[in-house]
Amino acid sequence: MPALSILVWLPALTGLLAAALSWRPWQAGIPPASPPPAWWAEVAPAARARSVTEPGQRLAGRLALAGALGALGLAIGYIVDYRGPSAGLQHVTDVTWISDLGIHYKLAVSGLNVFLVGLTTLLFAAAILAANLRSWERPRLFYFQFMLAESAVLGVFLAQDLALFVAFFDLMLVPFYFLIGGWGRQPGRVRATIKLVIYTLVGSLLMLSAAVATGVLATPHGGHITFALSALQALPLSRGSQEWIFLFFAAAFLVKMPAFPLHGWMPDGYRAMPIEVLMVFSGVLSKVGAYGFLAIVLPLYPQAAVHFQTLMLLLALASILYGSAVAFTETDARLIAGYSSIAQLGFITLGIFSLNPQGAQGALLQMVNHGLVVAPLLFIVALLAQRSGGSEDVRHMGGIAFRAPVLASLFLLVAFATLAMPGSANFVGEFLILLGVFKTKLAIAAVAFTGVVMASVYALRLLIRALHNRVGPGVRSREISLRDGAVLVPVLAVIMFLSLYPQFALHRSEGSVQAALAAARASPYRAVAAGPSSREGDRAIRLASAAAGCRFDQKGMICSGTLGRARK
Amino acid sequence: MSAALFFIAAAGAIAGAVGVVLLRDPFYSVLALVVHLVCLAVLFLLLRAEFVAAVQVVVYAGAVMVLYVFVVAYVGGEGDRFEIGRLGERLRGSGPGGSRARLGGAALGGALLLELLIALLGTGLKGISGHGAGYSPGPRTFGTPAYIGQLLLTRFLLAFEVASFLLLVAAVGAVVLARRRGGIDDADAHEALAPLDLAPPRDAGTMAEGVGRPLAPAQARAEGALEARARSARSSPRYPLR
Amino acid sequence: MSIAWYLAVSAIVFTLGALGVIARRNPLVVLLCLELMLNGANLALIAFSRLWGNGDGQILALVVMTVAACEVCIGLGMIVAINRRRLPIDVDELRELQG
Amino acid sequence: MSATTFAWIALALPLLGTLVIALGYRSLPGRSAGWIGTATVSLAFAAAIGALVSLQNHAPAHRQLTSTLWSYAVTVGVDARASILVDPLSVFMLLVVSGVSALIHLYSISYMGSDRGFARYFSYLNFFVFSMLLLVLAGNFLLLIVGWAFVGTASYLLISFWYRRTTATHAGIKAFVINVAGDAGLVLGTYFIFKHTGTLDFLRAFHATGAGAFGGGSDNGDLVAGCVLLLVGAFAKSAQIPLHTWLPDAMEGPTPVSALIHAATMVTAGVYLIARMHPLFERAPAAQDVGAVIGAATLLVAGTAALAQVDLKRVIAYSTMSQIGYMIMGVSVGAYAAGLFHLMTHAFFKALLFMAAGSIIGALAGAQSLERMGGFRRGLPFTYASFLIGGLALAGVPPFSGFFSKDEILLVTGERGGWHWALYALGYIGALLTAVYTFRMVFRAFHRDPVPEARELERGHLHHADVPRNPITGEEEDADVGFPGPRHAIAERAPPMRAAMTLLALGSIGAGLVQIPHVDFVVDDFLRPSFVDSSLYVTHTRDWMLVMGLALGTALGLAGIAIAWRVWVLRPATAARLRARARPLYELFAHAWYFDELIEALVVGPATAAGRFARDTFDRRVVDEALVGGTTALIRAGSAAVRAAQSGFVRYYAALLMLGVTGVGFYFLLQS
Repeated sequence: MPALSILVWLPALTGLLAAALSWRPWQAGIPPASPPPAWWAEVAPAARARSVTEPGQRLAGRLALAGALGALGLAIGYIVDYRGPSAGLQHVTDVTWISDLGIHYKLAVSGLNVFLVGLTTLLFAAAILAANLRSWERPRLFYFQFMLAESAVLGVFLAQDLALFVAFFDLMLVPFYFLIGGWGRQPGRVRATIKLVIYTLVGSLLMLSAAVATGVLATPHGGHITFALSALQALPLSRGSQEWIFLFFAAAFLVKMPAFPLHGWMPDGYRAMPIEVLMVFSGVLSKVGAYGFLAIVLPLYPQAAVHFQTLMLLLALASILYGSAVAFTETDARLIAGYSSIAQLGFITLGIFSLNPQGAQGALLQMVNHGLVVAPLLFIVALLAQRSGGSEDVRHMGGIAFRAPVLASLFLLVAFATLAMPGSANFVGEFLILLGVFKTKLAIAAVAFTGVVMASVYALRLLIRALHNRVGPGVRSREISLRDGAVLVPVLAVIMFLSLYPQFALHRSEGSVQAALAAARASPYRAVAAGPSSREGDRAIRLASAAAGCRFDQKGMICSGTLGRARK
Repeated sequence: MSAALFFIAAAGAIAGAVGVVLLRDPFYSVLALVVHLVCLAVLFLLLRAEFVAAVQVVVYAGAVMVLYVFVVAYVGGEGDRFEIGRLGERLRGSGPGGSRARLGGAALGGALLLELLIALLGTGLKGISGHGAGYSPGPRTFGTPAYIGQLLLTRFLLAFEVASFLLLVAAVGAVVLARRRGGIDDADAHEALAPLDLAPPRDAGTMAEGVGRPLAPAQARAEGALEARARSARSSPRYPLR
Repeated sequence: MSIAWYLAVSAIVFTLGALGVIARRNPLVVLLCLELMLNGANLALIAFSRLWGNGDGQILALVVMTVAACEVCIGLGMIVAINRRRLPIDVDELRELQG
Repeated sequence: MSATTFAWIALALPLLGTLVIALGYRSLPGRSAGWIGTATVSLAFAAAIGALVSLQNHAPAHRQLTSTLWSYAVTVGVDARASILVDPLSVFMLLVVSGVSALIHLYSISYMGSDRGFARYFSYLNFFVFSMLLLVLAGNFLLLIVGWAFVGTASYLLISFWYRRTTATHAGIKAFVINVAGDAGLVLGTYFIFKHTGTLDFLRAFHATGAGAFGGGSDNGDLVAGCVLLLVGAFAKSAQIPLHTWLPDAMEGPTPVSALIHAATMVTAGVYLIARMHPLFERAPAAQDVGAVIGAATLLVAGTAALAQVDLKRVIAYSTMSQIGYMIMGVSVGAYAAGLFHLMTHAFFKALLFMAAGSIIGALAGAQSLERMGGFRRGLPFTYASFLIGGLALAGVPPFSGFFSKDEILLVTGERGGWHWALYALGYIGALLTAVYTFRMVFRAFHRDPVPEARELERGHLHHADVPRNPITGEEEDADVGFPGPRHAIAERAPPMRAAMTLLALGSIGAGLVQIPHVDFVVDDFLRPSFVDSSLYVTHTRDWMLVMGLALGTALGLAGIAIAWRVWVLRPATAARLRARARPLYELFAHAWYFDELIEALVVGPATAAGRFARDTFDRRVVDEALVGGTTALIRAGSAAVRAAQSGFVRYYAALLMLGVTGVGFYFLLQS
């Protein structure tokens, strides 16, 4: 397989190429051939007409699509090439980037990220295909930003160096800032963009400081500072610093997810984004947070993870219940999808912080599944809006199924996958997650099940309100077009495949997941988490930590030797 | 002898500086600066910096100041009083002149002066109270043009060249900025200045203009009209010599 | 006379120039005050070069003069341009960047 | 071929049918979709027979065969494979399900013939058969859950088949959500069992349980919890109290669907589940008692409710509930063979009843209310005959099938002794009620003086409504949806319907004869290999109890018929008089003991309110204004402060510069 850098930068370069080649300064500003129908403006303000008229529009779109498909091909190659449940990194690219700071440009494929990379490339390809079906203002800039976003996301997933991870994490924000602010739906796209940026930026800055602190604090006296994850895992921090660093990272990731109560940017953001952007944003970017927890936080700050386990579990539970409850009464189809993904990501967080293999496995599988499900769901919402007079409010829909059986069936499949219907891969994910939580904290698992039930309510409610019942006033139902089908069907095919054979993903990720959890499970504080009573727990800690060469003082546990070094 | 000379020159330099800062009229400020520069040159001489002193007189007091004189004569600008209080007033919008701001400004200046004095005089340098390094007069000794020239063309060749290039750039920049048409000029400026371009006053650019000799009536009218328009935009009248 | 006296003078001149920069509104005068500050610095340079019996300070003084000359050129050129645009000759009025 | 191969084939055929019909929904001409569906299911039935035969070739000790196709989710200690378990129990269910399904497919070809969603209907129906077979064949918990949820989905799709009816979509979502709640219980119960046995595979889990995974003694806490949670799943699926409220509403679906899913097969899945899990339940007697009590309660509540309903299909639905109550009670007290035997006979006669009811509804152009029926005896002779057969079987009159199966359940219950005598008594009270409400239907629909439609039918003209109406709300149907369509089907005029009903009628009459006390024990002997490890699998009973049971059953059945005759034929005024006298009791029955209202008030209302609060109040006030508003306000204030510095006064900047220089200098002076 070629080097990973090709996969990471291919999209951005093709985007640039597309922008350059499709530059037609001499024929700018040709008016659209046919004026769009009135409702189209509401569906897609940035789009001028269905027919592509903008000079260079088609070329830019096609080139971007070619780039996305190329990346998809590479990603599939990596998935196929990925060997077995071994925990190790594969296809490592390691170049020293900033030697004085010990920052490496290190990319690698592991069981944790290989499927997320596949998901990213797939959804971006689908979204760019969908974008190709419309005509955009300033198409060259649009497609360039879009592809840049893909590169950034791939970089985040593949980065094996903490500093590099942070860099890509912040790079992600840039193109989306422009995509939402520049092509979003009026009104309120500016407000939404500002909200989104403020939220994410605060998180990113916290994370940046935490990352720097990690590198600095972990450097042994006289040793050379490093940010490579593999190296940092060998140098655990003292418990005190682990805890605040953990909280900073958690803030950044929870905002990105989003998780209750840090989801304030979500409603406006979802309303404002163009549907193509929203597909990848909700499908992929929300996973970055969860992936960060699994790949960065658990290995590097195991004691803090154990210490805050209950807190995180409760937060996740709150997200599940809150998201479900709101999706339960929401009438804007987009926001139903949005709040449902809050609930879904709550499940994922739940699985990760159950801190046992089943939960983490399920969480990883569920990340992929949710991405695969929510993107088509949002696209279908757009299709429904086209048929219901441009409104995405379920109260204006209804009765669409009769003239559009194929669309209805596709929606049916997606809806049932969304509510984690047994037989779908989503169910396998939730099954494993809840099994993990069940083993850790029975009560939380029991409560989480109400989330499962409510999911069926809001998913079916959306389905019925849109497709069934009496025909809505403004509804002009028609069958799904082949081009729209081309966007949906590949994603659905992948959903089907994973539903029939989830083992495909589980088998490959097993080793890495267990490796990611190993530190947290080995942490002496596990004793508290599992200990029958606090006092016995303490004794267990002292024994375990004594074994690990650690001692206690008021600052918490100070380790030396194998586990870590004492810090004054 | 040198002490007396120093005190005279120092008094002159400081007086000149005070004049620059305090005098309302830009033209007088320029003249005060000339005085200041000359006195400074004397101080340089006392410090055995003959060449620098010469340059000071020739380049500064000579060329640069003449440039000033011309620009002041051409542009003028209203004379404003030295008034720190106005600053605060400006900042607050146009409130009553703030004595607090005045006080603050004065305090600031005082603090700066004090610091400089402490910093310069309070340095642990022993020689500071002495007359400096030994000095033996000679053809190419310390401070003579030969000495400076040698330094400039050997050790400081780069600095020398860079400085010359800087001058070139500055000259070009000045030309670009100050030229009549294009760049920053706007349309109405063009047609406003059209009469001047087509029919410059007979003695435009000669000293006579600067001396402000009464012009021919026709031109007086033409220029009067121009003045009227100019005054509307530029708040100060064209500066006449007294 | 001991070097200290010269230094004192340079300090006074510099401070006067600084105050002038703050207090005057006519850009021409502001430029003059800048000259004052530069000259104060020059005096200090030359005094120190005398102190060490070393010419570097004088060279630096010369360079400073050059810079001063350039600054005067540009400054005056801008004032003329401003005047050509019929803008008020007053640093307080010239507040917005796009005139 | 081995039994497992046959089982896989039986599983694959309906799925194949689903796909073919679904993909070819445009190109399939006429009614070919229906014929394809019927063919695939019939072939599945044939395959089931093949499985039966090849299973009987094994020695009784080796009649538990498993077969795995691929590993579904085998990771980190979880072992979920796509594996089936073929043993007498699953083959028994396989036969019943595929057999009844085939007949109902056949029936539907005529009944749904004029519906616009013909192809869709049959793809759904085939999908249901596939799911049901998956459920009964599943070899591990995960696959069981999958099948469990699939049948729920198929049921949802078919309940809201006429999706333009708001009542239908409401009923559908209600059924689905309650079933998902059941699934949740099932999953949670699975967790409890997995926690101790460490495997999802049935046989391994049972073996581990036998080996003492839950400790030596019985009633281990986790085991009881797990079994009770499994029961929750069973109750939701089998419409037992308190998760039964969806079943009456589910009658919104087409009548054949009610016959297949909501009478014959799906709702009996709970019975199958308890029977399948008997090794677990027998170690958790507490859970068994819960099942028995709930079953008994359900059969009473449903029986009483059935007395007061006026909607024909709802009456049959409540009767289904009460019959399943019998089965649940039976398998919970260890009467496995009897419970499954009753499951089979009930499948026959209840499907028959529904088909006959469908025929009447067709004759009335979609009306389902008993008020509008009467005197169809001559108009619909064949329907009348089959309805009567079904009714007699249901009422437990010898020698019809229901008589044997029901009495055997009660017999074994009585044999357990102790407080089970109470259940025994309740069961017989239920039997009386059953006879009464069954023949209330018969007499009100077929006897008394004929309604106009019946008269027309006697003159050979089938009535058609001028405009289709929703039988529940009476609002006009929107014409897009086929039903009731241009023409209705009645058994008398549709050969396929008649064929299906005839076969079922034969079943309802004869099925009881396969197991007659002291004569033959076909079902017992066939199922025994599945229950070798069961300590409760009793077949021998004391004769005096046997005799008493048979006598009691016959007497009560006949008595019930007599009461019905007296009340609804001899003195039709009696019913009204009774209603007037016991108004509160009647209301209680008519509202089915107010369970709907209770659930609405306790669950749905609060959930909706919470959602509203979260969306309208919390999200807007706290999250949006407090958090977001606070942040933005902070940023704004900061930027405003910075902007104020950018006044544009050059002199001001100079002053600041000086200030800075002075400050720095000051710092260094302090340092020195």
